[in-house]
Amino acid sequence: MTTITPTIRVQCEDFDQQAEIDRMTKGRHDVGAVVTFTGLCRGESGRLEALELEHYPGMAEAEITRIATLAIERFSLLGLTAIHRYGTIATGENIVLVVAASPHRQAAFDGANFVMDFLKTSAPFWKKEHGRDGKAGDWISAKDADDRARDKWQG
Amino acid sequence: MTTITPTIRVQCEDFDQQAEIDRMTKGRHDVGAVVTFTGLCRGESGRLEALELEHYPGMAEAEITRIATLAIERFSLLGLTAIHRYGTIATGENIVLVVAASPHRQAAFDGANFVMDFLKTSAPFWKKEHGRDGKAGDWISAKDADDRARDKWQG
Amino acid sequence: MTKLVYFAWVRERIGKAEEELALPAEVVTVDDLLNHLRGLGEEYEAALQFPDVIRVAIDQEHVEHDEPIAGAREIGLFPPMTGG
Amino acid sequence: MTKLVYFAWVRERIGKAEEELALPAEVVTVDDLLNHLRGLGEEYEAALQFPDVIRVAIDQEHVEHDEPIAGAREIGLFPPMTGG
Repeated sequence: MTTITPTIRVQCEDFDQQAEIDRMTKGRHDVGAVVTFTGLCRGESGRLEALELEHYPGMAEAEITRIATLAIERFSLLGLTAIHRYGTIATGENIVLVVAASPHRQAAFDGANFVMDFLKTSAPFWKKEHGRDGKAGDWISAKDADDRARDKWQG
Repeated sequence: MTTITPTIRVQCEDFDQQAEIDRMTKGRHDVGAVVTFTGLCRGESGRLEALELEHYPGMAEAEITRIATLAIERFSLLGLTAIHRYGTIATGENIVLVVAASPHRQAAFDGANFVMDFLKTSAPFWKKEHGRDGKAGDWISAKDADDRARDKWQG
Repeated sequence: MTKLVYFAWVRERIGKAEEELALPAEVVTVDDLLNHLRGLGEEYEAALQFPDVIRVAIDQEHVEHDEPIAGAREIGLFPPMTGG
Repeated sequence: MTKLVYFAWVRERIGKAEEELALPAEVVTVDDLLNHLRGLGEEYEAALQFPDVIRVAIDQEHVEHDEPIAGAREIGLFPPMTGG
């Protein structure tokens, strides 16, 4: 049974990777590996100005917590932090952060990767494009590739 | 042909993950994913006080550069930084950092993971244990598991 | 009364973020609910014309379309997620 | 003269970090070199008694034990690496 509680935040403001790494590792001597994943807003070759991120308040936190708890148990992680931003996020800015700590390197890599794959397909967030032309564009479509990435963790 | 040059440092002093992430992403809009791996000195349940890290100056930098360049080409990375410390490193302190940037998440995960697996088995560093009892202990033995982790990238 | 909440293009097409509806007794499953809503007006039809792509949460947990909705306090309807 | 450099327990057992040696003409490959060094004294024998585990770099690049050493400026001998 795990006694590790994930740290989950859904917030408008940016995050600081260093602060999150430090929070997970300072003062302890059992962590051998920390992997962070940062997702950023790409400009799509200059076409995009920003992404608007909508979320389902309450459910977003609950769903990410569920995914993070699965990852802690599956990979015996020593710590797991996931932060997802919402609101308008300009190109080049951070969108999401996952930090996973473990005694050994592969579990830390797998834990962060697992959380990202499930977060993509089941955390209730939606992205709408805002173009450089000043117009609100389309909602981004879900990708089959993301479903396939999630399915690699089956079995 | 790649035009991305890796940033490689072999140094005594600690590193700052945030500064290395920022250096790789600030002012650009094509990075969608950044993965960092930090390896830390574990206390082995209180047995260890520190690790002494010896390296082969010159060859260490050359070998990490070779590995990093392979990763950039294989995973079409937008940036790759690897920093390895040497000298006496107390438990809980950082030993190694790898940062990989890519448009998409799996390449960033794979790039950082690949560099760590090869760095473990071919970068000329050696670890000697220093116990809490004040005695210099044994040189750490290479692990078969590290060779197997490297071999997963074959073919 | 059941609270319905809408997100992303489902919200935009229906034209509101949430509403409280009294659902008839024959609306038993999520499928029934989607069919019922499509009869409420062209904005609902525009939002839900391809019900297979609509994702549904009951009390903030994902459910399949054959799930009964009895006892639901809040039902969310939305497109496939695109976070991360 | 060829420069030899030693690391970790190879260095500790030989008792020095580097040295310059004049190698006889019959020392052609890395294998030959390891055998030659083992004849130089018990500290070399202690360091190199299991030659298969010794890793070798010529001019700071990894090589196999059947590699010729002709032209080498610097040859490094060390245990399997344990960095990262």
